[in-house]
Amino acid sequence: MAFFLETLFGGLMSGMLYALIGLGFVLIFKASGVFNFAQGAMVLVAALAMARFSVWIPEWLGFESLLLANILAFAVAALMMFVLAWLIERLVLRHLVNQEATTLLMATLGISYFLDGLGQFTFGSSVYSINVGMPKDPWFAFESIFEGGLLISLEDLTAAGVAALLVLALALFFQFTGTGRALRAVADDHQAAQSVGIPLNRIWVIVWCVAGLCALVAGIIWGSKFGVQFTLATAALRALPVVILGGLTSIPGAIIGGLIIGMGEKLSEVYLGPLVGGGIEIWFAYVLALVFLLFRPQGLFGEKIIDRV
Amino acid sequence: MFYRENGQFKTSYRADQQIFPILQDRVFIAILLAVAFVAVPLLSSDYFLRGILIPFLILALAAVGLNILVGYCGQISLGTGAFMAVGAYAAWNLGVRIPAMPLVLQILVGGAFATLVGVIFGIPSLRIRGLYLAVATLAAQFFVDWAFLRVPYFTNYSSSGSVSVPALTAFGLPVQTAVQKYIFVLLFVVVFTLIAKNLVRGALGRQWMAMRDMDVAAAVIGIRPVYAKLTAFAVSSFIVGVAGALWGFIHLGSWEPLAFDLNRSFQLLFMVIIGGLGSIMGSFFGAAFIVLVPVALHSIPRWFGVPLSVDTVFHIEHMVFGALIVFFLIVEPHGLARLWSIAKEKLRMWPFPH
Amino acid sequence: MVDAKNADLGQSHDANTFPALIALHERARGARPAIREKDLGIWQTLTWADVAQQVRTLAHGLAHLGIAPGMHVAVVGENRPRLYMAMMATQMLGAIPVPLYQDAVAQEMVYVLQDAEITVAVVEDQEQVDKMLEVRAQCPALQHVVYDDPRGLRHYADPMLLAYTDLLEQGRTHHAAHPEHVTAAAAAVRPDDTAAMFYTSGTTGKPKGVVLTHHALIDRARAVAEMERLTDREDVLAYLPPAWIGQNMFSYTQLLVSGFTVNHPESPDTVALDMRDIGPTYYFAPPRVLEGLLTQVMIRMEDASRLKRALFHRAMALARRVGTRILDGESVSALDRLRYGLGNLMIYGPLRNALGMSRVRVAYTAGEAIGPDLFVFYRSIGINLKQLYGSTETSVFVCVQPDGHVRADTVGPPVSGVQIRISDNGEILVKSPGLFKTYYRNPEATAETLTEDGWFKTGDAGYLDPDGQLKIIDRAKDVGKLAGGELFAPKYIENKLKFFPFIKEAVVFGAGRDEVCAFINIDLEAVGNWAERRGMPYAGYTDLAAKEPVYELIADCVQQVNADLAQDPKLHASQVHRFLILHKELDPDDDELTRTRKVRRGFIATKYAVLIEALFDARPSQFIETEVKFEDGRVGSISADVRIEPARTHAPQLAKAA
Amino acid sequence: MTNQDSRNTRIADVMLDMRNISLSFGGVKALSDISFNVREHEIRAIIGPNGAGKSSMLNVINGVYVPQQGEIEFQGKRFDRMTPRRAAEMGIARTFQNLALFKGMSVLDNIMAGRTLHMKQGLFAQALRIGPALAEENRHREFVEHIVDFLEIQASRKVPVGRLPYGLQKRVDLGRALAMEPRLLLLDEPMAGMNIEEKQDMSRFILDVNDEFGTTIVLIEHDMGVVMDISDRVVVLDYGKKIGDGTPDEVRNNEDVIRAYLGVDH
Repeated sequence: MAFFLETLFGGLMSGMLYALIGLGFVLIFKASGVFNFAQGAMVLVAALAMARFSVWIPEWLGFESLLLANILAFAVAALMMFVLAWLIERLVLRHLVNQEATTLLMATLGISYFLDGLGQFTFGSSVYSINVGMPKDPWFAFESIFEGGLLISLEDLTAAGVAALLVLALALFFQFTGTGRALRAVADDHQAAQSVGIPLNRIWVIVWCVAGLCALVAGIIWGSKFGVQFTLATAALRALPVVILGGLTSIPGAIIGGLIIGMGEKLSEVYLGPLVGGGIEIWFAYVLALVFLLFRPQGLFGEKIIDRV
Repeated sequence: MFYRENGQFKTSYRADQQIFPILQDRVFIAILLAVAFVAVPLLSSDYFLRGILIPFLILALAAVGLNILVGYCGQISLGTGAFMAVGAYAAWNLGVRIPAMPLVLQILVGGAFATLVGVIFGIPSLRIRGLYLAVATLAAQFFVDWAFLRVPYFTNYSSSGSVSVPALTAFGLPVQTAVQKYIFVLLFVVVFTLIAKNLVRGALGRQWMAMRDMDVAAAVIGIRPVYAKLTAFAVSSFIVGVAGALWGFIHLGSWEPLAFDLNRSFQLLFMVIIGGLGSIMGSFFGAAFIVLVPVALHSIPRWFGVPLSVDTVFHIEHMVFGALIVFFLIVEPHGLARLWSIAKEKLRMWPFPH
Repeated sequence: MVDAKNADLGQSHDANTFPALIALHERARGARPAIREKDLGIWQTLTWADVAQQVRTLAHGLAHLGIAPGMHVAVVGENRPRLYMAMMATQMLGAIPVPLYQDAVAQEMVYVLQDAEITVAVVEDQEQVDKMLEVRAQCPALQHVVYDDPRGLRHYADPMLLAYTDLLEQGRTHHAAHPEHVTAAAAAVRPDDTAAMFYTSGTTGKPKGVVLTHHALIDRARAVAEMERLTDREDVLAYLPPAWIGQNMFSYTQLLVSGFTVNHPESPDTVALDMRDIGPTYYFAPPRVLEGLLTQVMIRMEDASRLKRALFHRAMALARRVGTRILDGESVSALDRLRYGLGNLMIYGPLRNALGMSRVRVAYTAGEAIGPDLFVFYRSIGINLKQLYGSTETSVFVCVQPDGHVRADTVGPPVSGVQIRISDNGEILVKSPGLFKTYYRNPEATAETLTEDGWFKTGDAGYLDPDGQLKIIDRAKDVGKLAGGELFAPKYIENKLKFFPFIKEAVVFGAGRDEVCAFINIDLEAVGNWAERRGMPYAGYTDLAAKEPVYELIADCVQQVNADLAQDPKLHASQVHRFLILHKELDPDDDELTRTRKVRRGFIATKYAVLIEALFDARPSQFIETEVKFEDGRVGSISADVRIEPARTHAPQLAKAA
Repeated sequence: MTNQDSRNTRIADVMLDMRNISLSFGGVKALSDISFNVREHEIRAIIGPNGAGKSSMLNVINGVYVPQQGEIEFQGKRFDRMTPRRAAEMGIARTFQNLALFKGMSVLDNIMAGRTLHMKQGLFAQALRIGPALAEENRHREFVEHIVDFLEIQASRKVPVGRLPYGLQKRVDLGRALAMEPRLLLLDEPMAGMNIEEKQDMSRFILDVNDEFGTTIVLIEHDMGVVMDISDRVVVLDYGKKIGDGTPDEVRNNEDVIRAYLGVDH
């Protein structure tokens, strides 16, 4: 029982991360109908930037403080992500308006390849570490209930906490700010939104920035946990089923989907994995999402698609 | 400019519908084949054959397969690598378990297995479209990667997890030297390209394209989406599977699942996009392009005496490809094939602009 | 080799009637294509065997409809294989096909149908059927209308209508009943029997039916076939109205004489495409068609990239310089030959291909005077375009330019077997085996044009120049004399003037005067562009016409014409001494031109009498006020002070015309 | 004997009967309880203001939409739901309001696609293009060429449809439908956005189809002139309800119709 709960918690933790990345997907898709395959690459680039700048900046400016280094690095990395977002909108999206979804998907594939290359070209391609002073030591909870207590990694807990906070913040932001409303308007109907004077391009830049931010945070958390390297990019791919499950257009869907996948993954890995030789969390999420798709093509919270003739 | 079409009139539908209706084109193709089958084996070095031509041919074949699915039927797939893997491992297992089975048959049956897997993962395409389908095929990719990594049966319990093929012979002839392998592959490529061409210009091809261009209208004129889509998946993954088997058997010789991972899928997708969606010839252009760019990136700096480290080249390569994909999607969605056909039209119209 | 052999067979002189020729080709080259038609997307081919077979059946059908030797059968429609075979079938019965223009309105057909006592008409489609039904009341003799294309006729219940296919059916039954009927009829046909009748729309009065015998048509076709060494491998594209003797000679008579292949386009609006497809080896086009093609070329080149245009114009300049000479086999420097070869690869070849003329071996133009530039363009890019002279009454071929002796201003020497005489009033008289027998039931007209001793009065004025080539000047009736008694041919001079793009219309006067003067209408578009390129502002025609530079421009054109005339042994006296540019455009609405834009000399002479006087009195200028009708019918008047400009003339130099 | 008389004599008994059809999208009623029938060989027009549910009606007939209520009887067979495939097999063809042509394909291929149901050769025969497959391909090519002839689009048979002018694309759309050898032909605004000559041509083609092949035709059209000229009976929809049904003249004098068109109380 205790073990089960531990796994469950572990799942929820990574679930929050998935939710975070999933959010990136959803926002971009809502706003521009782009299924942003480059999300993973963005995580990689962001993490790389964070990792390297947090080392380089102190060297350049010659100071010791880890905290300052991290803050500056974060700022620079965030800035970089924003610039990227702007460039992507400028150079790619605006030339592909009203293209078919699959075309856009392929475009983001291209972007993701480019970012992979760029990131490693500029920041190097070996394994780097990020140290944002996350508590590494485990913590035993509910010792009263289970003897020996539940082993919970504080790191995960904080990570989850941070993720949760960011998710919450974003959710609120899009619920209650003007930009949020504008975004939702755009999501509902491009032409209409434009006709009432909502600047599509600006909205796009914004959502890509936000997605970049999500990527950065996710990258930091992941990076500090497993170290920053190329595999991060593919790790992010695991967040895809999340949005499929949650429905491409639903923010809550992304969050809940994230949690479901997170838990499902861990549980399956622990309980099914051994039976079939392990390592199944890579595809389990996908198959889960896929099976789900067959019965509800628009996902948990997505709107039903009616094609008129 | 070189076209002289007067007097090339067609007196039968057969003549009118041949692949190359214009004499000058037929001549060109004839010369091309002659070069490929005679001149190249005589003149080119082992490195050129092993390092460039053979991979080019096999990948081109795979691209042809993928193009049928993506370019002609409009069903996006990110799982091509997986289907190649199935082809390769199936063929390999057949070889191991039924030693008597001749090479060509192994490869074909390998393709058949790929077909099977392809159709299974194609079934979702009946319910789901576009992006969702992409994810489904991605699932195929991950699942297959995992299966060949973690299910020891497929690798015949080899400790390293990698498999390798013995010295090959086909029809009693050795397929071992570079030239032999080249000819062997070339034959496959020519035959399957012809088959693919026949399909896309026939009734089935029209059904695929109809589904791609306007699925509602297609249904209204009596095209069964199930049939159209699944045949596309089947044919596509068969050809891809065969290519996979060739890749493993002829090009690599020994390999592990990594040889067919997600990047392979992307690489093929890029070939199809850059080469030209919905064009058999485009698949070859795309393959040539993707095979040659890394070579160029390696050698050009060396000529200028600034040798780059391997992974620098690798990163630049990524950037170049990424940028090119975006470029083509924006500027010429029909890829190199379209540029080619435009050039051809210009030559036919010459000296007139249109 | 084979070609040659077949060719000989094709020319073999024992077959002297059309039915005999059909039989001959069935024997000699039964498996070779006779008629191709682009139908249902491909070139459907009928071999000579097929044709002979179907024609016989069809003849039986016609016999069943009561067609007997000497009767007339009307054939109405575009170029369609079945209509051609209907003509053959008719001739096979010893009857006479009468092709009608498919674009004539019903009432225009009435006269012919009555005059030729048509009982059976073979027509193309619903359009023609409707015409026949419209006039049936006026043509009681008309009993059967056979149609080729059934589209839209489903609900026509009229018993007089009969589908071509049904006619074939009846033919089969008739054949079963009288197996020998057609073969016997065919055998009975004699060379001097009437083979076909073509109606010429006389400028005045009723059309006249020109009666031509098998011998006349076949003899002329053979003469030319031998002269041009036509084989049975030629391809001809039939795209002009078959009722016109020209098309009929090329795609019917010569088809049957030489046994080559005639190709029928898919539809009138695909002619250009089909021409590219087929690439005829033997081609015929009146100047207006060639003009149209050339304009097309120039327009399309306009959109080409600058570099391409430059290349094109350089190549064309070279071609003008050496192209024709190379074609005529004259000596050209090796360097030029090389450059021309290059041009041929880069421009001329592709151009011929685009025009569908890559394979043209012999091309003719005729019908009207052709502008030298136009003529030279085609020759210079290596198309062997030549002029010929003839008319319906002469079975077309009177004169044909032989290879190597081609000039823009003559129509070549007489074809073998033809004699030419110039009457004292300058009219061309022709005696030829190809002459028509008579105008159908019109002895007066016949008497007017055929002299007792068998000379045909062409009605054209002209002369044989020193090297024996015929030169057409004008319609005989328009030719006058100057006061000095020299020949004066206004149309000839006007044409020369009109060949300049800047000159739209020209009217020259001189009959009975001692010199020649001219009215000029500038071409508003051409001169307008010319003016704009010079940054010369102008307000409308009248203003532009009065501009000094424009006068210089035209003066130059005129003096070029004079230079030309000066070299002409007969016409050097007709050089234009003075001209003026009219202040208004000559206009059919003001009755100055006919609807077909022919100048009404008489009317203009009276309307602008003042100007004419001014011209001949050599005044510097003359005021005139003229009434004009506007489109909306209102009447206004233009007045202007028209300048009169002397033109440079040249001393006559009786060198050979170049 | 004019076409009109002959057509009237040829019009036979009911071929298609729509009974109490109701259709709605997520609560929005597109069609409410509509009944009407179509007789063999007739030209039947459906008219009505925009959003009256005309296109939805066609989509119900050939099974693109499934009505919540009502049943369809076609040639004696009753359905409560039709599928596009079944409709096609039973000889119902249709053209589309906003050109649903296969953009990437040539004119010929577009029309050839219409022959799908008649082409039987299997995958392998096609792959190797052996005898039977080739023969079939050519046979159907010939059939299609007859349509090309009929619609007078010979000049553009090999052009990608995307490059054709609008008017010609409409013809190709019709051609594709004709290739199915339909018994019932549904035309969704065949003349939308055409100039006068194009409209005249199209009307001629529609009448010719009806004459030459005896095809029954249901058409939606805005141009009243055309409708009144060529159709035998007209049904009028407004806001998903049927407000008129009868011969052109009857409809012309129907108050509800007049009101709907003059837009009173809407």
